[in-house]
Amino acid sequence: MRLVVDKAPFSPWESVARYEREVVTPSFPGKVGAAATFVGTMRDFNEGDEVRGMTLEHYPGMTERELQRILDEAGGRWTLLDVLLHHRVGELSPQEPIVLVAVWSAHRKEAFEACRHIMEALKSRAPFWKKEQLDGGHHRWVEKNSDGY
Amino acid sequence: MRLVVDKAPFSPWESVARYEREVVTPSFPGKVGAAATFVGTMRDFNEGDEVRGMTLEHYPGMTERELQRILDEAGGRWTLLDVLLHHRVGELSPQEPIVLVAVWSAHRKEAFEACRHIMEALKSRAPFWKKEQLDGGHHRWVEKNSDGY
Amino acid sequence: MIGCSDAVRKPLFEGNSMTVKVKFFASLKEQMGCDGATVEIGEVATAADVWLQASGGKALPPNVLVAVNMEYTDQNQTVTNGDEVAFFPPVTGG
Amino acid sequence: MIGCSDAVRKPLFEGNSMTVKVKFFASLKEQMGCDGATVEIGEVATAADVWLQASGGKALPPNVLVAVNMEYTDQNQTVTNGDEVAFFPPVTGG
Repeated sequence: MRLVVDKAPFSPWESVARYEREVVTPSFPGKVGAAATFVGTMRDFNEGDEVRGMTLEHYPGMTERELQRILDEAGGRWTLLDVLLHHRVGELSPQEPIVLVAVWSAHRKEAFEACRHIMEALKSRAPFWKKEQLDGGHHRWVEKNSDGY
Repeated sequence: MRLVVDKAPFSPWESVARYEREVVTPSFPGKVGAAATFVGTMRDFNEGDEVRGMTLEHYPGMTERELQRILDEAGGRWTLLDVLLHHRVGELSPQEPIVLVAVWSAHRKEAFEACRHIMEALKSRAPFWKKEQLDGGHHRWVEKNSDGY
Repeated sequence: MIGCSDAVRKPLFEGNSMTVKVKFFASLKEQMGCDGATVEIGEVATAADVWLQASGGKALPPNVLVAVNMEYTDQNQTVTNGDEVAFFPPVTGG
Repeated sequence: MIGCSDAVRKPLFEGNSMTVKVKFFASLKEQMGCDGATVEIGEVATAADVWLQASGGKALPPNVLVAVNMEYTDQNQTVTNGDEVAFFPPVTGG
Protein backbone atom coordinates (compact mmCIF):
# COMPACT_ATOMS: atom_id res chain seq x y z
CA MET A 1 0.00 0.00 0.00
CA ARG A 2 1.40 3.38 -0.93
CA LEU A 3 -0.13 6.78 -0.21
CA VAL A 4 1.43 9.97 -1.54
CA VAL A 5 0.30 13.58 -1.03
CA ASP A 6 2.77 15.80 -2.81
CA LYS A 7 3.30 19.17 -4.51
CA ALA A 8 5.33 17.85 -7.41
CA PRO A 9 3.69 17.06 -10.76
CA PHE A 10 3.57 13.33 -11.44
CA SER A 11 2.96 10.90 -14.31
CA PRO A 12 0.18 8.57 -13.15
CA TRP A 13 0.65 5.81 -15.74
CA GLU A 14 4.37 5.67 -15.05
CA SER A 15 3.64 5.53 -11.32
CA VAL A 16 1.21 2.65 -11.80
CA ALA A 17 3.60 0.76 -14.06
CA ARG A 18 6.53 1.23 -11.69
CA TYR A 19 4.59 0.35 -8.54
CA GLU A 20 3.11 -2.72 -10.20
CA ARG A 21 6.51 -3.87 -11.46
CA GLU A 22 8.47 -3.13 -8.28
CA VAL A 23 5.95 -3.89 -5.56
CA VAL A 24 2.71 -5.60 -6.59
CA THR A 25 3.90 -8.30 -8.99
CA PRO A 26 6.94 -9.32 -6.86
CA SER A 27 4.72 -9.49 -3.76
CA PHE A 28 2.04 -11.62 -5.43
CA PRO A 29 3.63 -13.37 -8.42
CA GLY A 30 0.94 -14.94 -10.59
CA LYS A 31 -1.88 -13.90 -8.25
CA VAL A 32 -2.85 -10.56 -9.76
CA GLY A 33 -5.81 -10.92 -12.11
CA ALA A 34 -7.18 -7.40 -12.16
CA ALA A 35 -6.11 -3.79 -11.87
CA ALA A 36 -8.57 -0.91 -11.87
CA THR A 37 -7.33 2.64 -11.92
CA PHE A 38 -8.73 6.14 -11.91
CA VAL A 39 -6.91 9.33 -12.86
CA GLY A 40 -8.45 12.74 -12.26
CA THR A 41 -7.02 15.55 -14.37
CA MET A 42 -7.37 19.32 -14.16
CA ARG A 43 -9.73 20.69 -16.81
CA ASP A 44 -9.55 24.20 -18.24
CA PHE A 45 -13.27 24.76 -17.66
CA ASN A 46 -15.69 24.47 -14.76
CA GLU A 47 -19.25 25.69 -14.27
CA GLY A 48 -19.15 27.43 -17.63
CA ASP A 49 -15.95 29.42 -16.98
CA GLU A 50 -12.43 29.09 -18.26
CA VAL A 51 -10.00 28.11 -15.54
CA ARG A 52 -6.37 29.22 -15.82
CA GLY A 53 -4.92 27.44 -12.83
CA MET A 54 -5.74 25.85 -9.52
CA THR A 55 -4.47 25.85 -5.96
CA LEU A 56 -5.08 22.67 -4.00
CA GLU A 57 -5.03 23.27 -0.28
CA HIS A 58 -5.03 20.44 2.24
CA TYR A 59 -4.85 19.83 5.99
CA PRO A 60 -1.40 18.27 6.53
CA GLY A 61 -1.73 15.36 8.89
CA MET A 62 -5.49 14.98 8.74
CA THR A 63 -5.50 14.52 4.96
CA GLU A 64 -3.10 11.58 5.19
CA ARG A 65 -4.98 10.10 8.15
CA GLU A 66 -8.31 10.30 6.39
CA LEU A 67 -6.89 8.80 3.17
CA GLN A 68 -5.30 5.99 5.17
CA ARG A 69 -8.62 5.31 6.85
CA ILE A 70 -10.38 5.20 3.48
CA LEU A 71 -7.84 2.66 2.18
CA ASP A 72 -8.11 0.58 5.36
CA GLU A 73 -11.89 0.54 5.06
CA ALA A 74 -11.65 -0.58 1.43
CA GLY A 75 -9.20 -3.31 2.45
CA GLY A 76 -11.68 -4.52 5.05
CA ARG A 77 -14.60 -4.53 2.66
CA TRP A 78 -12.96 -6.11 -0.41
CA THR A 79 -10.23 -8.71 -0.91
CA LEU A 80 -7.48 -6.59 -2.42
CA LEU A 81 -3.83 -7.27 -3.15
CA ASP A 82 -2.54 -3.70 -3.15
CA VAL A 83 -3.52 -0.05 -3.53
CA LEU A 84 -1.63 3.02 -4.73
CA LEU A 85 -3.06 6.49 -4.07
CA HIS A 86 -1.39 9.71 -5.15
CA HIS A 87 -2.87 13.21 -4.73
CA ARG A 88 -1.39 16.53 -5.80
CA VAL A 89 -1.46 19.65 -3.64
CA GLY A 90 -0.24 23.17 -4.31
CA GLU A 91 -0.30 24.96 -7.66
CA LEU A 92 -1.65 23.10 -10.70
CA SER A 93 -2.06 23.94 -14.38
CA PRO A 94 -4.75 22.59 -16.73
CA GLN A 95 -4.10 19.06 -18.01
CA GLU A 96 -2.03 18.14 -14.97
CA PRO A 97 -3.06 15.00 -13.09
CA ILE A 98 -4.64 15.69 -9.70
CA VAL A 99 -5.30 12.23 -8.33
CA LEU A 100 -4.50 8.59 -9.06
CA VAL A 101 -6.15 5.57 -7.46
CA ALA A 102 -4.93 2.12 -8.52
CA VAL A 103 -6.26 -1.12 -7.04
CA TRP A 104 -4.94 -4.64 -7.66
CA SER A 105 -6.88 -7.82 -6.87
CA ALA A 106 -7.31 -11.41 -8.01
CA HIS A 107 -10.74 -10.78 -9.55
CA ARG A 108 -12.19 -7.82 -11.40
CA LYS A 109 -15.28 -7.19 -9.26
CA GLU A 110 -13.19 -6.25 -6.23
CA ALA A 111 -10.82 -3.99 -8.16
CA PHE A 112 -13.66 -2.11 -9.89
CA GLU A 113 -15.72 -1.61 -6.75
CA ALA A 114 -12.86 -0.69 -4.44
CA CYS A 115 -11.36 1.78 -6.93
CA ARG A 116 -14.60 3.67 -7.36
CA HIS A 117 -15.42 3.55 -3.66
CA ILE A 118 -12.01 4.96 -2.71
CA MET A 119 -12.45 7.84 -5.18
CA GLU A 120 -15.92 8.70 -3.90
CA ALA A 121 -14.83 8.48 -0.27
CA LEU A 122 -11.84 10.70 -1.07
CA LYS A 123 -14.10 13.23 -2.78
CA SER A 124 -16.53 13.40 0.12
CA ARG A 125 -14.17 13.07 3.11
CA ALA A 126 -10.52 13.84 2.44
CA PRO A 127 -9.69 17.44 3.44
CA PHE A 128 -8.62 19.02 0.16
CA TRP A 129 -9.94 22.31 -1.21
CA LYS A 130 -9.71 23.64 -4.74
CA LYS A 131 -9.34 27.32 -5.56
CA GLU A 132 -9.67 28.17 -9.24
CA GLN A 133 -7.85 31.01 -10.96
CA LEU A 134 -10.18 32.60 -13.52
CA ASP A 135 -9.63 35.30 -16.15
CA GLY A 136 -8.53 38.74 -15.02
CA GLY A 137 -6.86 37.65 -11.83
CA HIS A 138 -10.13 36.53 -10.21
CA HIS A 139 -10.29 33.41 -8.15
CA ARG A 140 -13.04 31.33 -6.57
CA TRP A 141 -13.21 28.39 -4.22
CA VAL A 142 -14.94 25.31 -5.60
CA GLU A 143 -17.94 24.97 -3.30
CA LYS A 144 -18.70 21.29 -3.63
CA ASN A 145 -17.80 18.24 -5.63
CA SER A 146 -20.12 16.91 -8.31
CA ASP A 147 -22.04 13.72 -7.65
CA GLY A 148 -20.16 10.56 -8.45
CA TYR A 149 -23.07 8.12 -8.57
CA MET B 1 -11.24 5.29 -30.39
CA ARG B 2 -8.76 2.48 -30.84
CA LEU B 3 -9.45 -1.23 -30.80
CA VAL B 4 -6.64 -3.78 -30.96
CA VAL B 5 -6.87 -7.59 -31.03
CA ASP B 6 -3.35 -8.92 -31.28
CA LYS B 7 -1.06 -11.87 -30.57
CA ALA B 8 1.89 -9.82 -29.38
CA PRO B 9 2.46 -9.20 -25.66
CA PHE B 10 1.81 -5.57 -24.71
CA SER B 11 2.45 -3.14 -21.85
CA PRO B 12 -0.95 -1.74 -20.88
CA TRP B 13 0.23 1.28 -18.86
CA GLU B 14 2.60 2.31 -21.64
CA SER B 15 -0.23 1.91 -24.14
CA VAL B 16 -2.54 4.08 -22.04
CA ALA B 17 0.14 6.74 -21.51
CA ARG B 18 1.04 6.83 -25.20
CA TYR B 19 -2.55 6.90 -26.45
CA GLU B 20 -3.47 9.62 -23.98
CA ARG B 21 -0.43 11.71 -24.92
CA GLU B 22 -0.67 11.23 -28.69
CA VAL B 23 -4.42 11.06 -29.25
CA VAL B 24 -6.68 11.95 -26.32
CA THR B 25 -5.05 15.07 -24.91
CA PRO B 26 -4.30 16.65 -28.31
CA SER B 27 -7.89 15.97 -29.43
CA PHE B 28 -9.47 17.45 -26.29
CA PRO B 29 -6.91 19.82 -24.75
CA GLY B 30 -8.03 20.81 -21.26
CA LYS B 31 -11.32 18.88 -21.51
CA VAL B 32 -10.26 15.54 -20.01
CA GLY B 33 -11.16 15.36 -16.34
CA ALA B 34 -11.26 11.60 -15.80
CA ALA B 35 -9.69 8.38 -17.00
CA ALA B 36 -10.79 4.98 -15.77
CA THR B 37 -8.90 1.88 -16.81
CA PHE B 38 -9.04 -1.83 -16.28
CA VAL B 39 -6.26 -4.35 -16.92
CA GLY B 40 -6.90 -8.09 -16.76
CA THR B 41 -3.82 -10.23 -16.21
CA MET B 42 -3.23 -13.96 -16.50
CA ARG B 43 -3.05 -15.64 -13.09
CA ASP B 44 -1.13 -18.86 -12.39
CA PHE B 45 -4.15 -20.41 -10.64
CA ASN B 46 -7.80 -21.02 -11.46
CA GLU B 47 -10.47 -23.16 -9.82
CA GLY B 48 -7.90 -24.52 -7.38
CA ASP B 49 -5.38 -25.65 -10.01
CA GLU B 50 -2.03 -24.29 -11.08
CA VAL B 51 -2.10 -22.96 -14.61
CA ARG B 52 1.09 -23.06 -16.70
CA GLY B 53 -0.09 -21.24 -19.78
CA MET B 54 -3.11 -20.21 -21.76
CA THR B 55 -4.30 -20.20 -25.34
CA LEU B 56 -6.76 -17.46 -26.24
CA GLU B 57 -8.82 -18.37 -29.28
CA HIS B 58 -11.08 -15.87 -31.03
CA TYR B 59 -13.36 -15.53 -34.04
CA PRO B 60 -11.49 -13.20 -36.37
CA GLY B 61 -13.91 -10.68 -37.79
CA MET B 62 -16.76 -11.30 -35.39
CA THR B 63 -14.61 -10.53 -32.35
CA GLU B 64 -13.68 -7.10 -33.69
CA ARG B 65 -17.29 -6.42 -34.78
CA GLU B 66 -18.67 -7.32 -31.39
CA LEU B 67 -16.06 -5.24 -29.57
CA GLN B 68 -16.80 -2.30 -31.85
CA ARG B 69 -20.49 -2.66 -31.13
CA ILE B 70 -19.81 -2.72 -27.38
CA LEU B 71 -17.78 0.49 -27.64
CA ASP B 72 -20.44 2.14 -29.81
CA GLU B 73 -23.12 1.22 -27.29
CA ALA B 74 -21.04 2.69 -24.46
CA GLY B 75 -20.52 5.85 -26.49
CA GLY B 76 -24.28 6.14 -26.96
CA ARG B 77 -25.05 5.61 -23.29
CA TRP B 78 -22.37 7.81 -21.72
CA THR B 79 -20.69 11.06 -22.75
CA LEU B 80 -17.15 9.86 -23.40
CA LEU B 81 -14.14 11.54 -24.96
CA ASP B 82 -12.23 8.45 -26.06
CA VAL B 83 -11.78 4.72 -25.49
CA LEU B 84 -8.85 2.37 -25.96
CA LEU B 85 -9.42 -1.39 -25.94
CA HIS B 86 -6.66 -3.95 -26.37
CA HIS B 87 -7.12 -7.73 -26.13
CA ARG B 88 -4.50 -10.45 -26.48
CA VAL B 89 -5.04 -13.65 -28.45
CA GLY B 90 -2.79 -16.67 -28.96
CA GLU B 91 -0.36 -18.10 -26.43
CA LEU B 92 -0.03 -16.41 -23.03
CA SER B 93 2.10 -17.00 -19.94
CA PRO B 94 1.14 -16.18 -16.34
CA GLN B 95 1.50 -12.51 -15.39
CA GLU B 96 0.97 -11.36 -18.96
CA PRO B 97 -1.76 -8.77 -19.55
CA ILE B 98 -4.81 -10.15 -21.34
CA VAL B 99 -7.04 -7.11 -21.73
CA LEU B 100 -6.93 -3.35 -21.31
CA VAL B 101 -9.93 -1.02 -21.30
CA ALA B 102 -9.28 2.71 -20.89
CA VAL B 103 -12.02 5.35 -20.97
CA TRP B 104 -11.57 9.13 -20.96
CA SER B 105 -14.32 11.61 -20.13
CA ALA B 106 -14.89 15.05 -18.63
CA HIS B 107 -16.38 13.68 -15.40
CA ARG B 108 -15.60 10.62 -13.33
CA LYS B 109 -19.05 9.03 -13.22
CA GLU B 110 -19.07 8.41 -16.96
CA ALA B 111 -15.52 7.02 -17.05
CA PHE B 112 -16.12 4.62 -14.15
CA GLU B 113 -19.44 3.33 -15.43
CA ALA B 114 -18.44 2.98 -19.07
CA CYS B 115 -15.16 1.22 -18.24
CA ARG B 116 -16.86 -1.40 -16.10
CA HIS B 117 -19.73 -1.83 -18.53
CA ILE B 118 -17.38 -2.38 -21.46
CA MET B 119 -15.46 -5.03 -19.51
CA GLU B 120 -18.62 -6.88 -18.50
CA ALA B 121 -20.04 -6.70 -22.02
CA LEU B 122 -16.73 -7.99 -23.39
CA LYS B 123 -16.74 -10.86 -20.91
CA SER B 124 -20.28 -11.90 -21.76
CA ARG B 125 -20.39 -11.23 -25.52
CA ALA B 126 -17.03 -10.95 -27.26
CA PRO B 127 -16.09 -14.27 -28.90
CA PHE B 128 -12.89 -15.24 -27.08
CA TRP B 129 -12.21 -18.62 -25.49
CA LYS B 130 -9.55 -19.54 -22.96
CA LYS B 131 -7.82 -22.90 -22.86
CA GLU B 132 -5.64 -23.49 -19.82
CA GLN B 133 -2.49 -25.60 -19.81
CA LEU B 134 -2.29 -27.50 -16.53
CA ASP B 135 0.41 -29.72 -15.01
CA GLY B 136 1.46 -32.85 -16.89
CA GLY B 137 0.47 -31.64 -20.33
CA HIS B 138 -3.24 -31.56 -19.54
CA HIS B 139 -5.41 -28.80 -20.82
CA ARG B 140 -8.97 -27.64 -20.23
CA TRP B 141 -11.29 -25.06 -21.70
CA VAL B 142 -12.55 -22.45 -19.29
CA GLU B 143 -16.30 -23.09 -19.25
CA LYS B 144 -17.61 -19.72 -18.18
CA ASN B 145 -16.51 -16.39 -16.84
CA SER B 146 -16.98 -15.49 -13.19
CA ASP B 147 -19.67 -12.99 -12.26
CA GLY B 148 -18.59 -9.39 -12.50
CA TYR B 149 -21.36 -7.79 -10.41
CA MET C 1 -11.68 -33.92 -39.32
CA ILE C 2 -12.81 -36.69 -41.61
CA GLY C 3 -16.13 -37.24 -39.83
CA CYS C 4 -16.83 -33.56 -40.20
CA SER C 5 -15.94 -33.43 -43.88
CA ASP C 6 -17.95 -36.56 -44.61
CA ALA C 7 -21.08 -35.08 -43.11
CA VAL C 8 -21.03 -31.96 -45.18
CA ARG C 9 -21.03 -33.80 -48.45
CA LYS C 10 -24.41 -35.49 -47.93
CA PRO C 11 -27.29 -33.08 -48.47
CA LEU C 12 -30.22 -34.19 -46.31
CA PHE C 13 -32.77 -32.08 -48.17
CA GLU C 14 -34.39 -32.57 -51.54
CA GLY C 15 -35.04 -29.81 -54.07
CA ASN C 16 -32.95 -26.70 -54.66
CA SER C 17 -29.94 -26.46 -52.45
CA MET C 18 -27.72 -23.67 -51.19
CA THR C 19 -24.24 -23.47 -49.75
CA VAL C 20 -23.35 -22.11 -46.32
CA LYS C 21 -20.05 -21.88 -44.54
CA VAL C 22 -19.98 -23.45 -41.08
CA LYS C 23 -17.51 -22.61 -38.31
CA PHE C 24 -16.83 -24.25 -34.97
CA PHE C 25 -14.74 -22.74 -32.20
CA ALA C 26 -12.93 -23.72 -29.02
CA SER C 27 -14.12 -26.90 -27.24
CA LEU C 28 -16.81 -27.40 -29.87
CA LYS C 29 -14.17 -27.39 -32.58
CA GLU C 30 -12.29 -30.11 -30.70
CA GLN C 31 -15.46 -32.15 -30.18
CA MET C 32 -16.41 -31.84 -33.85
CA GLY C 33 -12.92 -32.66 -35.01
CA CYS C 34 -12.75 -29.76 -37.45
CA ASP C 35 -12.95 -25.98 -37.44
CA GLY C 36 -15.79 -25.90 -39.94
CA ALA C 37 -16.90 -26.90 -43.38
CA THR C 38 -18.87 -25.85 -46.41
CA VAL C 39 -22.35 -27.36 -46.25
CA GLU C 40 -24.79 -27.92 -49.07
CA ILE C 41 -28.31 -27.81 -47.74
CA GLY C 42 -31.93 -27.43 -48.88
CA GLU C 43 -33.04 -23.93 -49.82
CA VAL C 44 -35.22 -23.36 -46.73
CA ALA C 45 -33.12 -24.07 -43.69
CA THR C 46 -32.48 -22.74 -40.21
CA ALA C 47 -29.22 -22.54 -38.30
CA ALA C 48 -30.36 -25.71 -36.47
CA ASP C 49 -30.71 -27.50 -39.81
CA VAL C 50 -27.22 -26.40 -40.75
CA TRP C 51 -25.94 -27.75 -37.42
CA LEU C 52 -27.59 -31.13 -38.02
CA GLN C 53 -26.13 -31.34 -41.48
CA ALA C 54 -22.65 -30.29 -40.41
CA SER C 55 -22.57 -32.45 -37.30
CA GLY C 56 -23.88 -35.54 -39.02
CA GLY C 57 -27.08 -35.55 -36.99
CA LYS C 58 -25.79 -34.84 -33.49
CA ALA C 59 -28.09 -32.93 -31.12
CA LEU C 60 -27.21 -29.27 -30.67
CA PRO C 61 -25.79 -28.94 -27.13
CA PRO C 62 -28.01 -26.61 -25.07
CA ASN C 63 -25.38 -24.00 -24.22
CA VAL C 64 -24.01 -23.59 -27.75
CA LEU C 65 -24.14 -20.04 -29.11
CA VAL C 66 -25.06 -19.36 -32.72
CA ALA C 67 -23.94 -16.52 -34.98
CA VAL C 68 -24.98 -15.94 -38.58
CA ASN C 69 -22.70 -13.66 -40.56
CA MET C 70 -20.91 -12.74 -37.33
CA GLU C 71 -24.08 -11.58 -35.57
CA TYR C 72 -25.49 -13.40 -32.56
CA THR C 73 -28.79 -15.09 -33.28
CA ASP C 74 -30.55 -18.30 -32.30
CA GLN C 75 -30.85 -21.70 -33.92
CA ASN C 76 -34.26 -20.89 -35.44
CA GLN C 77 -32.92 -18.17 -37.71
CA THR C 78 -33.30 -18.99 -41.38
CA VAL C 79 -30.09 -18.92 -43.36
CA THR C 80 -29.44 -17.77 -46.88
CA ASN C 81 -27.12 -18.98 -49.60
CA GLY C 82 -23.58 -17.83 -48.83
CA ASP C 83 -24.16 -17.23 -45.12
CA GLU C 84 -21.50 -17.96 -42.54
CA VAL C 85 -22.99 -19.91 -39.63
CA ALA C 86 -20.87 -20.23 -36.48
CA PHE C 87 -21.38 -22.45 -33.45
CA PHE C 88 -19.39 -21.98 -30.26
CA PRO C 89 -19.44 -22.49 -26.48
CA PRO C 90 -19.99 -19.66 -23.96
CA VAL C 91 -17.33 -17.00 -24.39
CA THR C 92 -14.56 -16.62 -21.81
CA GLY C 93 -12.45 -13.63 -22.81
CA GLY C 94 -11.21 -10.69 -20.79
CA MET D 1 -5.26 38.47 10.68
CA ILE D 2 -5.41 41.04 13.44
CA GLY D 3 -9.10 40.59 14.16
CA CYS D 4 -8.46 36.89 14.51
CA SER D 5 -5.54 37.31 16.89
CA ASP D 6 -7.41 39.86 19.00
CA ALA D 7 -10.28 37.53 19.59
CA VAL D 8 -8.17 34.70 20.88
CA ARG D 9 -6.66 36.75 23.66
CA LYS D 10 -9.91 37.49 25.44
CA PRO D 11 -11.17 34.46 27.40
CA LEU D 12 -14.98 34.60 27.52
CA PHE D 13 -15.24 32.09 30.33
CA GLU D 14 -14.56 32.46 34.05
CA GLY D 15 -12.78 29.87 36.25
CA ASN D 16 -10.06 27.46 35.17
CA SER D 17 -9.06 27.80 31.56
CA MET D 18 -7.45 25.57 28.97
CA THR D 19 -5.65 26.13 25.72
CA VAL D 20 -6.70 24.72 22.34
CA LYS D 21 -5.21 25.19 18.90
CA VAL D 22 -7.66 26.38 16.26
CA LYS D 23 -7.25 25.96 12.50
CA PHE D 24 -9.19 27.41 9.58
CA PHE D 25 -8.87 26.23 5.99
CA ALA D 26 -9.69 27.36 2.47
CA SER D 27 -12.49 29.94 2.05
CA LEU D 28 -13.05 29.97 5.80
CA LYS D 29 -9.43 30.90 6.35
CA GLU D 30 -9.88 33.83 3.95
CA GLN D 31 -13.11 34.90 5.63
CA MET D 32 -11.53 34.72 9.09
CA GLY D 33 -8.43 36.54 7.97
CA CYS D 34 -6.05 34.01 9.54
CA ASP D 35 -5.23 30.33 9.33
CA GLY D 36 -5.82 29.74 13.04
CA ALA D 37 -4.84 30.73 16.50
CA THR D 38 -4.22 29.48 20.00
CA VAL D 39 -7.34 30.01 22.11
CA GLU D 40 -7.62 30.21 25.88
CA ILE D 41 -11.06 29.06 26.94
CA GLY D 42 -13.01 27.87 30.01
CA GLU D 43 -12.39 24.31 31.11
CA VAL D 44 -15.73 22.93 29.96
CA ALA D 45 -16.16 23.86 26.33
CA THR D 46 -17.44 22.42 23.06
CA ALA D 47 -16.08 22.90 19.57
CA ALA D 48 -18.87 25.45 19.08
CA ASP D 49 -17.58 27.42 22.09
CA VAL D 50 -14.10 27.35 20.62
CA TRP D 51 -15.48 28.66 17.33
CA LEU D 52 -17.26 31.54 19.09
CA GLN D 53 -14.12 32.45 20.97
CA ALA D 54 -11.86 32.22 17.93
CA SER D 55 -14.24 34.02 15.57
CA GLY D 56 -14.97 36.84 18.00
CA GLY D 57 -18.62 35.84 18.34
CA LYS D 58 -19.56 35.14 14.72
CA ALA D 59 -22.24 32.50 14.07
CA LEU D 60 -20.88 29.16 12.86
CA PRO D 61 -21.87 28.89 9.19
CA PRO D 62 -24.18 25.89 8.70
CA ASN D 63 -22.04 23.96 6.21
CA VAL D 64 -18.76 24.25 8.13
CA LEU D 65 -17.12 20.93 8.97
CA VAL D 66 -15.48 20.37 12.35
CA ALA D 67 -12.52 18.14 13.21
CA VAL D 68 -10.99 17.65 16.64
CA ASN D 69 -7.48 16.23 16.65
CA MET D 70 -7.84 15.50 12.92
CA GLU D 71 -10.99 13.40 13.34
CA TYR D 72 -14.34 14.51 11.97
CA THR D 73 -16.84 15.36 14.68
CA ASP D 74 -19.59 17.92 15.25
CA GLN D 75 -19.73 21.24 17.00
CA ASN D 76 -21.16 19.71 20.19
CA GLN D 77 -18.07 17.67 20.96
CA THR D 78 -16.36 18.71 24.17
CA VAL D 79 -12.73 19.65 23.78
CA THR D 80 -9.82 19.04 26.11
CA ASN D 81 -6.75 21.07 26.96
CA GLY D 82 -4.24 20.81 24.12
CA ASP D 83 -6.76 19.71 21.46
CA GLU D 84 -6.49 20.85 17.87
CA VAL D 85 -9.88 22.07 16.61
CA ALA D 86 -10.26 22.64 12.88
CA PHE D 87 -13.07 24.37 10.96
CA PHE D 88 -13.36 24.13 7.19
CA PRO D 89 -15.80 24.24 4.28
CA PRO D 90 -17.00 21.15 2.36
CA VAL D 91 -14.03 19.32 0.86
CA THR D 92 -13.42 19.42 -2.88
CA GLY D 93 -10.44 17.19 -3.60
CA GLY D 94 -9.94 14.49 -6.21
